[in-house]
Amino acid sequence: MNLKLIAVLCVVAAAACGQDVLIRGGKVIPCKGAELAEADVLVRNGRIEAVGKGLTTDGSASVVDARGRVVMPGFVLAHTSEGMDRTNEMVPVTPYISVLDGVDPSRPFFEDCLRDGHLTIALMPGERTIIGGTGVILRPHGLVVEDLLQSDNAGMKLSLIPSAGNRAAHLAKLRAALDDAKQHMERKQAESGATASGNVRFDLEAFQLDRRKRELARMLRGEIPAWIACGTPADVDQALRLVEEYKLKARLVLGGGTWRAFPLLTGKNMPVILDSEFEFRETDPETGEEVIRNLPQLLKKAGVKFAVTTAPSSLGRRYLWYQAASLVRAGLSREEALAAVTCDAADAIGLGARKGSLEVGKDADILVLTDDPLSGRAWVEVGIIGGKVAYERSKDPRLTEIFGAGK
Amino acid sequence: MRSLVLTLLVLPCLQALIAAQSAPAQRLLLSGGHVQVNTAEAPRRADVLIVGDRIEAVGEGLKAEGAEVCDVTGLVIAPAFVDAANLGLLDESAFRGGASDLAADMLEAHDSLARERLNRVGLGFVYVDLPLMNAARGPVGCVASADPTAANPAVLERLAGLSFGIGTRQGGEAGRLGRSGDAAAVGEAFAAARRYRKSFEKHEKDLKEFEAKQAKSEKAEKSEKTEKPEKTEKPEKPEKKPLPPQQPKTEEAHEAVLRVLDHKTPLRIEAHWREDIEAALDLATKQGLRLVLLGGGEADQLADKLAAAKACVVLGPAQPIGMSPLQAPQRRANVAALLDAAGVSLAFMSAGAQGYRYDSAPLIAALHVAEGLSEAAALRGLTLGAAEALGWSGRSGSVEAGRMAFLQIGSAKPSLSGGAPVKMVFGTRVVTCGKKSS
Amino acid sequence: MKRTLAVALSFVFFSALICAQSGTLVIRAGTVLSVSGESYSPGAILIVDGRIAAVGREVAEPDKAQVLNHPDAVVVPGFIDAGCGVGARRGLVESQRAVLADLRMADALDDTDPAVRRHLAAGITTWMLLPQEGNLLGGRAAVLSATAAGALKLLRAEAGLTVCLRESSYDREREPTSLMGALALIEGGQVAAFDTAAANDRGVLLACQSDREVAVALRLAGRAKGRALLFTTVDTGDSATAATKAFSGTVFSPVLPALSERHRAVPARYAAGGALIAFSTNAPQSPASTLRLSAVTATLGGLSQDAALRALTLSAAELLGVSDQVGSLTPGKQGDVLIFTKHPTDSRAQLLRVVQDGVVVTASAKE
Amino acid sequence: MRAMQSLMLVLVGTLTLSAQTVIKAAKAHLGDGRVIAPAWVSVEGGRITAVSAESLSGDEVIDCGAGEITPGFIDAWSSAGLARGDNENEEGREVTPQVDVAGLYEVRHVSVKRRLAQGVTSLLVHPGTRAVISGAAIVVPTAVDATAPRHEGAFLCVTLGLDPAMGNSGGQGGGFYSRRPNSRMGVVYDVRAAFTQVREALKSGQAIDATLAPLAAALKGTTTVIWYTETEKEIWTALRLIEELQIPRNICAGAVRASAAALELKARGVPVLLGEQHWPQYAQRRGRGGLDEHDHDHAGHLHEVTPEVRARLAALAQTGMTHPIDTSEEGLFDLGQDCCMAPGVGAGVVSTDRNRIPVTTQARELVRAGVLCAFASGGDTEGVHLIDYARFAVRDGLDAARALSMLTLEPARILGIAANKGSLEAGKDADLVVFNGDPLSPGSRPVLVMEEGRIVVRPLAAKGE
Repeated sequence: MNLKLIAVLCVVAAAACGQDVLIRGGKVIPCKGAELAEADVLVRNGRIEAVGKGLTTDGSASVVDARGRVVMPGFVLAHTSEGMDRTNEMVPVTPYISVLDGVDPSRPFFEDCLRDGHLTIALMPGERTIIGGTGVILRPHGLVVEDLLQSDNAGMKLSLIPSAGNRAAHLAKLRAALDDAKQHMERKQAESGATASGNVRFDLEAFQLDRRKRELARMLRGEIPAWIACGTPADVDQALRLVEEYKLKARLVLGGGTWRAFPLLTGKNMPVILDSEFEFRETDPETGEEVIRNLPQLLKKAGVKFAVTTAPSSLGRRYLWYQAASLVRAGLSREEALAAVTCDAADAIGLGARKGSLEVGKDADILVLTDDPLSGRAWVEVGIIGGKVAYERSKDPRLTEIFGAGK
Repeated sequence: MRSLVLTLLVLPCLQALIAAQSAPAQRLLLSGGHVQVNTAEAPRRADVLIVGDRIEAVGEGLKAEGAEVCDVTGLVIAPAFVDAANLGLLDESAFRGGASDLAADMLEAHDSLARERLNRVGLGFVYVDLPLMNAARGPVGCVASADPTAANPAVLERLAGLSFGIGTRQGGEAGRLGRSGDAAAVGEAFAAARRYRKSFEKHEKDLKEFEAKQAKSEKAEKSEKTEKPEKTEKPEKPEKKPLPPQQPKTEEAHEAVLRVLDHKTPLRIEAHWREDIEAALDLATKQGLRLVLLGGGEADQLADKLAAAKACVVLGPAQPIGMSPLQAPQRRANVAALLDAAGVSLAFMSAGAQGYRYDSAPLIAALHVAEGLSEAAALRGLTLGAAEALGWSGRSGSVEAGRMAFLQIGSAKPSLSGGAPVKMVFGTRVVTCGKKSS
Repeated sequence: MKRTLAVALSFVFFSALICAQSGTLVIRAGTVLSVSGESYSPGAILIVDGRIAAVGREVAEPDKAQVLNHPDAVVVPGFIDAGCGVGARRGLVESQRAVLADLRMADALDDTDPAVRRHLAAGITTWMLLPQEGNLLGGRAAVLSATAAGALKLLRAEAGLTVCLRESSYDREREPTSLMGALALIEGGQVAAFDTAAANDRGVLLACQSDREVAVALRLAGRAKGRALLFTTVDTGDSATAATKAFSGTVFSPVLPALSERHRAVPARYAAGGALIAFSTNAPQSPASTLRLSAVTATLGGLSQDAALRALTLSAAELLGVSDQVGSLTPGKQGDVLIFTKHPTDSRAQLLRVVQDGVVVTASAKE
Repeated sequence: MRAMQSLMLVLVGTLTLSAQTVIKAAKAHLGDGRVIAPAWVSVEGGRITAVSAESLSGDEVIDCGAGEITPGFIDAWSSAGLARGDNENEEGREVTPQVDVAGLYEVRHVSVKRRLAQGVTSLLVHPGTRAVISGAAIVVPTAVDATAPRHEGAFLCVTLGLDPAMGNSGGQGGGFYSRRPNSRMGVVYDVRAAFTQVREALKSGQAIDATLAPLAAALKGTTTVIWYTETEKEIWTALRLIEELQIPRNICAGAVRASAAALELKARGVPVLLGEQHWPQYAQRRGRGGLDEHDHDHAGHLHEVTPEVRARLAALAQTGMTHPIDTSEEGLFDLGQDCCMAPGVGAGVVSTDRNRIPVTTQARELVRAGVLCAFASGGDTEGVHLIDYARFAVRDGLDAARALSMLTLEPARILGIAANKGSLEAGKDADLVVFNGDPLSPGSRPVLVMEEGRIVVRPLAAKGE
């Protein structure tokens, strides 16, 4: 129980110093609405108070000078399994475990996320599983896991990619687990109805059983979303069938191989999160030549909004700004590319109301960049999380060591 | 039993719901062509009217209002070929181990290349089988159409049959594990299915009893309340409301076996050696079922018994490539000719044929002709024989009213020399062959 | 009743073999395809003492001659398998050294090998005996034919040195361990046997599997003065133009119907412009019927029927260097004749009879 | 039939052009640092005839609109075109100078087609790095069928470091060949032994065995020796061997930690080809034994405790939850300050493993030190675009013109093919790439690639193009 207590404590600590922050004079890219050449952003109590030209505050606000800089909302990393020592449990069906217990704040992944401007991270279990467990939404700044936490249950991770055995066996196990949870829910409803009056004997065994199935039951009731990983077009078919059959609130994490099933997603407004490689290479069986499928274009043609992920060990694909530039390279417009790493990504992980753009009332996760995000030369000058300055490049120990203080 | 039937209907129509996104036109008239009723007869001038997926009428000068007309003058309409066991429409994860039962769940979606290749050799629909994972009891096959325009594979029959294997288990240095216990395993599968049916029947009975008791106890409570409403009793421990009996879970594997026992789908047994074939025959006659024998290496030595039992033999290549312990020692290349001479009906399959692709059923039939089988018998095997092997005897294999509308339209009578048909007809959808898929 | 008929027929088969006496034989058929000359329909062939005496629309019929009449059959020369392991004592691969140039296949003949009879039954009357894969220089191939009595007859004792550039000949424990090493050794003059073989006219047989290996084979073929044969698979479609220029011919490993349309079309690409191609079964791993199946699949891939028949007969004979004795129905050549119901490259063609050295070897159930 | 929606870069057969072609674009980066805008390049007979800011006339004018022209990129150290796997390493002996990849290079190989689509028009292909002296490398175009490759310069590859020693059984092996190095010293010994044997033979006038001829050519200077040196330790060893064996022409290749040896390289005038990027992120971990980030253990980087952190610690203490400080002795540094282990809590003293600096950052230091250096893809077949190395170098502070020339003119000079490759100058080969924007901005991509006057890559008319 003390987890909740600590979380409350942190918020209280932050609000105590209810100091305003004014980011003045930068080129503002709100990601929703037009870009403003020289404008200010006022932040109060961790939320964006106002965005416009020539804002003034009473004396107590701390001012961030953004003249000649670019101000934009923090990048949103819509799906990753980094930052933990193992991405999956060995047992395929583990709905009761949570990523929260695997997060290791001291990993360089979080430090790099802060330095690269990935201010909201959806951390989910990996794909080598059938039901992987629940994920969390984190911020890359904080002392202990509770500081990093933004929402402790981002949803249940399912995978349709058959790692062991074939697809029918994989699906049979998945359906068995879902049906078992469904029957468990019906039995509990029937029991709770039956014992409306009179005392209830505490049944430890039932409690244990309940704890293992509670998250799955919450998913079946639609309280938490199901993140379904698909690797082939057939997996997308099965995912749509599962969503229909069990009435799930679902998000699809799509690998490149599913491009043939993109037209199926038209008009379903089901959040889609695309793998980090935007060019899917396959050999045409008839000609033997390698054919490159342009996944962003195919998704755009199917009218599907999507978010993108990163590949931490690759030279370029580990930065979300590089992924946005790659979307432009793939033929998308500047707005669509920036949206895919900010507001669309926030919608995809269910935080569209609070994150992803500089609008009044949203959380104050703001980046001050040295250059335009798509220019390829941008560094994060200042990173503001929840209205507080969390990162300053001038004080970044590693960069000053490598580039020297002058950079 | 009622609920059993209900679940059977829900799943296929769910499948059909997704498959029939673009509902094709309801009526189609193929006018101006010649029709070859079945592969034994010469083509004669006639039109074909198709409604839904069935042939409505075959005759001269048919007029059909509201039907889409497809002009096939100068072309010959013949029944489409059928492959009695095919692995081509499965997605690649199907070949990894795993306790999988249903081929219908393993079909490759969205990739029409395989189905286009089937069309190019005149194959209209195929029995999709899963490899026997070295066990006596195999997975549940399904019948799938080779219509490339269907968004995902159109499954014509979801539980289309169960393959058993007698003497097909391999292992050890001799390569063959013999057949002890195989026949028992098949018997056990039948017994389990019967127990499964009983459990449903028992549940039916319990439900009726429960409802009756429930109705009785409600009547008793109502009368009790009207007699003494004001007396406050000591709240004795409330008697737990009885829960309705829980319905047993439907298992499609048992459903498939039940369909075999109810003669809806044939009993398919793979056997190659003489003794294994005999064991299969005995099993079929004991259960009173018609046998469909797959493989049949030394079947020619039991040609008379097979003919007497009206069994159907599904043959692979005449000269199998690669050394496999399954090949029977006295296997003769002209096994097809000898079986045909004895009056056994034949069919052809490309499943498990090393060196042959999934669209090789017509080529395998042709190579049997090269070993002495008559061409008419080979063509019959690819149409009527295959229908028998799938348990569709009355429903396909020829161009007659009431039969399924799976037709191939070619410039001449279909021959096995590798000539591609011009068009394929799937119900009311006409597909031109030979175009390279995107 | 049916089974006894089958047993009786096989008895006839053995009897024909035993009393193979030299006599005269006349074959009349619907079509006679001589492959080298022109073809006749209807046509007839006269075979005297195991040699073809005359071919034409009609031939003189000596009085005591045995006559075969097949009014609607197609008669073609005996098939030639350009690469198999039939008729030899197997298991001669020695793994210590990669170079085994002095190993002669001619010394390992074994006519008790049952595969010989299976080859005859499938219409293959002549074949080249290749050493097993596994060594960079595997040894010297031989071309042999089966006599009517089932004995083996050496047509060419020395038919060229085999150089196997495939994956299977590299082993980490001996030199060379890679294709690069092999090329460096041979071009560096470190392999005397290759240089001597390249100098004489018996030629070099280069076995490859991928375009990279064909590129290396092209460089080695440049050094061989005599003939250079390429033994390859249908995966080397891209090197078709270069290979047909540099090599005197190409022998394909079995072309099976499992291949994609692109691979089935490769023999046709190699045969474009009249280059010589042939097929091989690499029996006993695959059955003897694979030879005709390869021709059928190649025609499905676009090769013309005549080019496919030529690849099974005359082209193969020219590549094996025995085109003076076998390969076509030309007077003076060995009396190897096959009688089919249809053109042999048609998948439905049934082999009615095989005549080897002028003697009817197989009798078919269907008269 | 579903319209195939894909930006498919069609490899147009070698489209032979009419006599004179002129390419017009918004800007042209000439390769030697100069930029002209607008730009016209006229090409005839496979060579560039004129480059100018004023319009040029020609039979066919290709207008690239807002596109920018750059010289064709040169990948100076790659194993593209050789099928991966053990086929590109000859392990029969450690010293196999006569091995030549020319016979094995396949221009149709998918790895070459990918490089061509990225704008790489010339490649240096080297044999594998399992042998000590692994053999000759070749420079080949990426679009022309190279069955008869043109060796613009002869190269001999020598591998230092642990690669040749990896997995050797140290002589007990049953094979006829038993002696193989299993340490760095053994590798250096083999190099020294081979070269000295040839030097003695040259001095005493004896005939040299044909297979050792490339070593003699290296000593005479007609062949350039490419030393595969991953870390700075290997670079120092290579420089010492060059000194000792007096080998006139040398290149260091595959260097991922060259900046540490920048001064020595400058002193000897040996050019460097930077290697494949292994550690892209800046946050490095000094774990136990210097293993890199993937070793999953916990000793980490440390931060000085700021007042704010101290307040947080106090708040936590009240809740009875102890703070997870790693007290294992290897993890701590005797800096005499309290420390806590959490990212981004505030400024702090940090210890970065000097030699783990990303390759793109080292380029800046090497350029400052005046070393001739270039980017190369190394063994990387994963397909990182060569231009991305230049883009990240610019982000790390290198100026744009120099970054682009590290893909064009610098590698040409290093490989000695600058006479007709590497820049847009009249008389040079017509190798050029047209981007649909600023080549160094990650949003742009190669739209057209011309190699020796032939347009070899032209995009399918993708929508909105």
